[in-house]
Amino acid sequence: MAKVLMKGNEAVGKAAIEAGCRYFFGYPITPQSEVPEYLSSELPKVGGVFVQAESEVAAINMVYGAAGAGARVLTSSSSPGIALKQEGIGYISNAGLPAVIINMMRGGPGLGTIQPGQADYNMTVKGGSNGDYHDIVLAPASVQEAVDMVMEAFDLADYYGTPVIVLADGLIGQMMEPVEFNYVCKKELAPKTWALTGKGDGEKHMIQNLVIEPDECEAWNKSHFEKYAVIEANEQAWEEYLMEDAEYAFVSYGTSSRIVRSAISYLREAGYKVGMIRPKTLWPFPAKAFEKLDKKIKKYMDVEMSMGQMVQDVAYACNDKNKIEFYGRTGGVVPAVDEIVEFGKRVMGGDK
Amino acid sequence: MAKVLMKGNEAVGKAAIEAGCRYFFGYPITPQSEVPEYLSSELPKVGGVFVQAESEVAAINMVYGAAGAGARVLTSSSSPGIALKQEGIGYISNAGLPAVIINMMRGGPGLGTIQPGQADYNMTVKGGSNGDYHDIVLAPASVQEAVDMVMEAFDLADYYGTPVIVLADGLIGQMMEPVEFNYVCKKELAPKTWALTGKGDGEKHMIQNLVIEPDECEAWNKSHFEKYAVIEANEQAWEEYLMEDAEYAFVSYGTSSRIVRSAISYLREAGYKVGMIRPKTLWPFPAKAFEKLDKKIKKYMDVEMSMGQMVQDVAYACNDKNKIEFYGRTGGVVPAVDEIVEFGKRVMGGDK
Amino acid sequence: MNTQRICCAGFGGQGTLSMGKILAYAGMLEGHEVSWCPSYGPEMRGGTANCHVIVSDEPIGSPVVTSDANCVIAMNQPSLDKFVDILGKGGVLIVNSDLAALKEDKADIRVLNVPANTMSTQEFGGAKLANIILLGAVIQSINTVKVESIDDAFTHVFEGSKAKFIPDNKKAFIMGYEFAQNYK
Amino acid sequence: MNTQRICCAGFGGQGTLSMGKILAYAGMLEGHEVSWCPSYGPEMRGGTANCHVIVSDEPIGSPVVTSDANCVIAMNQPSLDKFVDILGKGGVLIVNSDLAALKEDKADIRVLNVPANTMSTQEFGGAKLANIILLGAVIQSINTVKVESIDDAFTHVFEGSKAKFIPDNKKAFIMGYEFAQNYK
Amino acid sequence: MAVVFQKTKALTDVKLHYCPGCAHGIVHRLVAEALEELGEDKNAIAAVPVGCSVFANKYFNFDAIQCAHGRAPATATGIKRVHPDKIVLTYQGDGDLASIGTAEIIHAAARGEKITTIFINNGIYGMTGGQMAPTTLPGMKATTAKAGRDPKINGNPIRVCEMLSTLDGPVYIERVSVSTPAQVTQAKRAIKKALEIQRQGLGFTFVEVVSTCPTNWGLTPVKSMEFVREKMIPYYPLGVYKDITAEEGK
Amino acid sequence: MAVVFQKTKALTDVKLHYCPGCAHGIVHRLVAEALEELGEDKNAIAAVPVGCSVFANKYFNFDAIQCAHGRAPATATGIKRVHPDKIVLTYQGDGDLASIGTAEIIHAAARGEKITTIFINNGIYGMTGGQMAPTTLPGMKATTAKAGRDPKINGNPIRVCEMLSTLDGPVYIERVSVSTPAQVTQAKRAIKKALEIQRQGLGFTFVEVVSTCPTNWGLTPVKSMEFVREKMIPYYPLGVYKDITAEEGK
Amino acid sequence: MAKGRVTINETLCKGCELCVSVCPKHVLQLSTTKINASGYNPAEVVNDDCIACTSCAKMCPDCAITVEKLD
Amino acid sequence: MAKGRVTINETLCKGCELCVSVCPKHVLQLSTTKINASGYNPAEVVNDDCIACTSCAKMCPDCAITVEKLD
Ligand SMILES: Cc1ncc(C[n+]2csc(CCOP(=O)(O)OP(=O)(O)O)c2C)c(N)n1
Ligand SMILES: Cc1ncc(C[n+]2csc(CCOP(=O)(O)OP(=O)(O)O)c2C)c(N)n1
Ligand code: SF4
Ligand code: SF4
Ligand code: SF4
Ligand code: SF4
Ligand code: SF4
Ligand code: SF4
Ligand SMILES: [Mg+2]
Ligand SMILES: [Mg+2]
Repeated sequence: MAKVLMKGNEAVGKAAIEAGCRYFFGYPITPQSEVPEYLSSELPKVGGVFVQAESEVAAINMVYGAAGAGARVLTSSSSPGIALKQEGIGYISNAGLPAVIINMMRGGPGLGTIQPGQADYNMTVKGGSNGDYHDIVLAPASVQEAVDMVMEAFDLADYYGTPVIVLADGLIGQMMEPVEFNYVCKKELAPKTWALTGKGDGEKHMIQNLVIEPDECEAWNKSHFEKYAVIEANEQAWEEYLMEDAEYAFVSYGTSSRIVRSAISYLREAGYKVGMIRPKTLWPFPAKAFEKLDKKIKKYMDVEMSMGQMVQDVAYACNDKNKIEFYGRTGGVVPAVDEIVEFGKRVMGGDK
Repeated sequence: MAKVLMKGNEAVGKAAIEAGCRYFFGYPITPQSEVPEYLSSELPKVGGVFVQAESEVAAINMVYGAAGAGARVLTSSSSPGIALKQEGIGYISNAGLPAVIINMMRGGPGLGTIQPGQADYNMTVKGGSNGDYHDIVLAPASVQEAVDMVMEAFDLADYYGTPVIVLADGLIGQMMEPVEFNYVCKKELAPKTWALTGKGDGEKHMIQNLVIEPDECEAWNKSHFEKYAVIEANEQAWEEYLMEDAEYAFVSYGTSSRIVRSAISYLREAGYKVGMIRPKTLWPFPAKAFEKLDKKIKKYMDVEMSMGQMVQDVAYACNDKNKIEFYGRTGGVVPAVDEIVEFGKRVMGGDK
Repeated sequence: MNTQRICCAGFGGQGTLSMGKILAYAGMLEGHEVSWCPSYGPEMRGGTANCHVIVSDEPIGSPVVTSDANCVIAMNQPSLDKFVDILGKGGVLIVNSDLAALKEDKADIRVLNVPANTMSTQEFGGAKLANIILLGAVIQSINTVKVESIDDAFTHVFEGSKAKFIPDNKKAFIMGYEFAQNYK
Repeated sequence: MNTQRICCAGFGGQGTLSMGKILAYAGMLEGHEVSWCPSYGPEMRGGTANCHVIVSDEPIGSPVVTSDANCVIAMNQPSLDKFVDILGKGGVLIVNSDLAALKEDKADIRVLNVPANTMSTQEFGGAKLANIILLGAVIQSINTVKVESIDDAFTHVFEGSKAKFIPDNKKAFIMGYEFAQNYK
Repeated sequence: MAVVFQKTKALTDVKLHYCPGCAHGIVHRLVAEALEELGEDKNAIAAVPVGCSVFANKYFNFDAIQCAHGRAPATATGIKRVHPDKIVLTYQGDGDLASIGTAEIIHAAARGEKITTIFINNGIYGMTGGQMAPTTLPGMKATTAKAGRDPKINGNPIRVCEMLSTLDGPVYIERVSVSTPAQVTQAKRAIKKALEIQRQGLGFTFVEVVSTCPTNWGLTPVKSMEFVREKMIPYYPLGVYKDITAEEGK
Repeated sequence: MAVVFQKTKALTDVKLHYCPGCAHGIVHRLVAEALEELGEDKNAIAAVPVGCSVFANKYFNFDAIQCAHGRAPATATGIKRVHPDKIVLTYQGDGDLASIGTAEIIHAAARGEKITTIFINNGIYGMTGGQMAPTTLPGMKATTAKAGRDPKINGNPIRVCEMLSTLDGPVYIERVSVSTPAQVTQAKRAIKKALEIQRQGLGFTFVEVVSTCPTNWGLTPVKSMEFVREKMIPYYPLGVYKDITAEEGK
Repeated sequence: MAKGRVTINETLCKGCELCVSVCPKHVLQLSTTKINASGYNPAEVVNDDCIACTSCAKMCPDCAITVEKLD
Repeated sequence: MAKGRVTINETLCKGCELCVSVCPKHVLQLSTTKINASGYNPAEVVNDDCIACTSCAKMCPDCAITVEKLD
């Protein structure tokens, strides 16, 4: 399939279709509205269904129903809209249903701004809903990666029985890059024998959310955490960029990692032995990347479009908060390459 | 004022009234429904207003309005209801408005169970809404402390211009203990000159949430974080229980800290030099308590009614994740004293 | 006074929660630390209802009694079965013998079988005050609060228009107390 | 080819975004790495609209051009004022001279004043193709993509019923290209 | 000798947890019987609410999902879109449907989702202990309106059938009750008709059942049924509010 | 020589960011003029929505708060309860009010909150770029219904005045438009009346303005006004839907 | 008039009395002696006037009643 | 008929033509020559038949019109 130049928002819509998703429930919000717009015309062409829900709350609960009915299902939104979906995301997580949720983040908090941001890390990675749970969180840094991750998200969701959140931002949603769509499922997926399909001549199926007896509820929780342990063991993903000889490492994901990448080329030119660990999964956080490198690295330079929401995860991974320096822009500001270069020099000093 | 025996839920309602709160907007949910029930009859007696909102979403947005209008205002709910309020909490945080939110946590995730839990730590302390923000989080361990903290919460909210969340659980809401109400405001509170009151002959007032220009939005965010830095410096609160000679420290808050307290008396009897750091503020997390003790303590034993949501904060505070052992029950199970004694012995071994 | 850990359990409607509340109130009036901790939940409707009361001279840790209880009051069979094992050494089991009976002997505990329903019905024309009769037996059997403090507690718990219930409650309480005094 | 960082800016409706898109498309067709990154937001409605295009032979880092730009196309005055400073050494400023002018001389850059509105209006009866005229000037002035690739890009961007726009676009492109060739 | 009434097989054998005399049990049975009679219990999927009927999933002997409070119509939408050939229904209380779930029911109705909603109006929040519902009658006591609902203070009740009837999406709306055997018969007829219309794919169908909550009303079950007849029904008149099948018939 | 029309002082001098010919500007002016004429601009507090009018707080020369999408009626409730003597109004678009905010407007109305809602029905999501609104007409194009709204696929439009009129809480409901000078005059009269009723503390008042979105309709402002008259108003008939002051007068 | 027979499942019965209240033939009463495992006094048949009208069964929220028609 | 005068604030005007479309006396036109700072062709007065009916001002979304009555 030849590459096409596509807007991130449309590309993720197409990626969903290529991955076999036929159901989308969502509500408009800048900077992701092209996702529902695109799918409103493209899904019907492949026999799929697009429903513009009355709200994000309704949308996520439609997703809950469609996921329970056994379908591959997508919703997307941007920061405040995702905040509204938290209760519903908790329900889907609790029920152990597969669903894919795209968040094209914008600056916050509250209504904030419509410019790109990365300040929904906590809400997404730590969990913005009640109770003990995790969702898999994928963080693409390009339109192609967004496409690939959306496709993978459906497989991970089905494989593990859990929501998968693709955490991108307005920039990735709005920019165009060449993309190609090569969906290959790498997981062996079991048939969804648990789904709501009408019992026919078989056993009836139930999807529960209230587990009123604490012992049962705890057992239910524990079973989730057994699943999470497997995910933590198997699904950590990250990119190491120029890390072979690096003495300093940037840590950055998504859009900000691209600025860092540019900055690194300037810094390398200036003789700094610096690379980057770019988490591609935010949950599970790629702790393995840090375990491997731990001793070698003098400082981790965390760069985010937030006030430092990932810092604790980096600190936990490298087990030394004093090794971390942070540079962040917030409220929709995308840092410029120069700033990062300067930040790097400040941290690394004459230490080349 | 003589002590009275009161249910936690009613006591926090009375505490709010004593602290001058005259507005409550909320929606029923077990195990906190006695809060609205109590206030529905008591507020009108003091000229206050109780509104049963159509939902938690409406309730938190009513709070936004009343807070913007300059009032002391309360809402309360329990876990899934608080999940629904996340967008609204983000708005109030962004606008820098004072409001008090009580969460009588239950087991989760999703609808979960109605039994007590502590698994909303992440949603509350890390932030379940979009964007960069913090709310002050107070964690009472008794009905009296819940009363005192609710009162203090109004002062902190007004003083700093931020939502304050009182994070208790169903047990504290449902149990009765003797309480007294002695409201004394320890902060010097400025008049709310910014409030919406009709401009009269003065300047008009605006409460904004969309700060469309990223630079302005970032400046706005930064101003919040300056405030947060002051809060972190001044408002960390914790209790040290038998820590003078302790070589091991439990870390536990709220209801689980009470179980730990009982366990400690058994363990002390058995000769273990063990105490407890009990965070009373969860944000700001009482890092100072750990800085002080750091070297002395061999292990921190974190006990929660969750799968370990506080662990990262403890690790960050003591800067060594390997020093932490965790014991948790989840899904509405309250651990028994015996279990904690056993856990303590397992960690401390023969190490008395 | 050593810390007293008491568990009152029965069907919803049998008054286990208010029995516990009066006990806690009396403890508070004597200046002790007290806690009253109910079970709550959907099982309360028509199902079981129980509460844990702790009276102590030290700040109370766990308000839930899961072991080392001094006293369990079982107003029906399921409650007896569920809670008998949390009694500590020397603990007292007070049984509403009209509706429950200890099936297997248990070492290290004392058992008081009180036909509270019958007693209440005979005296008051209904089982309504069985809980208070049992409370009387509790106060006689373990070392918690004084009888006068229970009387005080009645006046606090039955305020205003409810004051009319006090005489019968006092009477029921004495019935239970005396029953226990004369037990075996 | 060195990494080319291009910024197209103007009023909403002047076609800055599609100018950038054609350029990016051409880059892609030549097998380069490309990115096209628009500004978006409420200011787009009646306000300014700009996009950043990067064409490179290495994976593209920042898709936003905030410095070291090779080329800035300013279709109106506010855009010129806003973006001229991101040009790097030796960068080219292409000005729609009907609506904008560089006020102060700037060292180390080359300036091309193209009366694109006038040219478009004269040839096509409206300012609609000013953007493509400027694109012609861009391609002539910096080392990005081949003219044929732009032609190719036209056939991809104007598909189906839009194919009828190709001839005029090609013509406009050549006009700009030749104007730049003969400049000064 | 013939059995003329026995428990439908479309209910499981799980014992209902409802309070004695609670009408939820009656309506559960009617839904199940209607589905069984239509031969659709094997094709049915229920979206059950948060409210006393949160465990309806255990009682219905067909597929079911426990929904978030108020969102059953959205969840049912998700299910129906995936399985347009199944019978999808929501079963919701008045707090669930007429308070927190107002937007979801109105929009499911406006979209003309081909689902059936059974709306149990007992004028109170049963599960959480008797708080005021949007349908609590003026003067009726609730734990958040202890002196009885005063519309001046507590706002006015909402009549859901009337409100939904202003929309173009619904094709059948009827209000019934179950306070007498005759009403039970009519209620079943309405539920069956609604499900039948769904089967034909005609659009959104809605049956409101004026119901009881003896526990939180503080009345015996028998008195509760009287209350329904004397107070609830005058405020919530029974009858057909919309029926395009009848209109088309004309 | 007398000035017979000039800009009201109840608007600030901040330039409106609306597209050319967008009727939001007209309605802003009417609200401001009505308040000024009532002498209530100094007492007024506006709850503004998320939608194109999100910056109305900058334009209104009186106190204002930017609300969460759809929740202005809740936020206004909070304000009004604290300041019962102030004039509190919400200004909301059709996405805001009739979609995500459905529950909030219905319950503010049912409670009889003593606030005034100005509802701008332009049949589209303006701010986010022309997606379908609950009030988009059948056949009308939207970016999420590119072939035009098909009620079979996209559901049916909601008529908000009609729906709210089934409730007991509202005391005054009128639908107006601003597509001609005469309609503008009538619209102002309605807005003023609603605010006046609020001042008297009688209850919830609601004015729907059938409005335009030239940009997303893809029509010139003048053609947009024609579209309002030819297509929108027949579907959304103008007039008084509820007026207890009139009823009481009878 | 048809002759009928009702059977009460005492385990399921919660003693709500709804059946009692609607029986046209006063066939049913709550037991004053029996208490079932859940603590309720179940309904019982007190005469054999049953006409198999099924009114009682229609009202029973707990599906505790079976009705037979004797022919 | 009253004689009137309208004044257009050209900075505020967005050239929407609503005023033009409603003026009964065809007093207003969009300028074909002027462009304001925001890039719009503002409305301008093309004759002096104004009767101060205020229709134009009522329709102006941008409060760009002032109307005076000449007496
Ligand atoms: C988001 C959320 N809010 C509140 C609750 C608590 N809650 C459970 S059931 C219920 C109301 C039930 O009333 P209704 O819908 O009338 O059903 P009924 O019990 O009367 O049948 C409420 C408020 C919840 N579970 N989730
Ligand atoms: C929770 C949330 N969801 C979605 C949005 C995005 N959003 C902003 S305005 C809007 C719709 C605006 O349409 P309408 O209310 O009709 O107002 P108009 O712009 O047409 O005046 C939407 C969906 C948001 N800001 N917040
Ligand atoms: S609380 Fe009310 S609605 Fe719930 S089961 Fe009991 S009687 Fe029925
Ligand atoms: S997008 Fe539509 S509603 Fe918004 S300002 Fe422009 S014309 Fe008005
Ligand atoms: S079937 Fe009819 S007559 Fe027989 S017991 Fe039941 S109600 Fe009475
Ligand atoms: S109606 Fe059913 S549950 Fe009620 S008393 Fe009769 S048999 Fe028992
Ligand atoms: S006031 Fe009347 S006559 Fe004068 S310009 Fe305006 S519309 Fe025309
Ligand atoms: S109505 Fe106002 S903005 Fe529009 S053209 Fe006339 S003066 Fe200009
Ligand atoms: Mg109800
Ligand atoms: Mg609109």
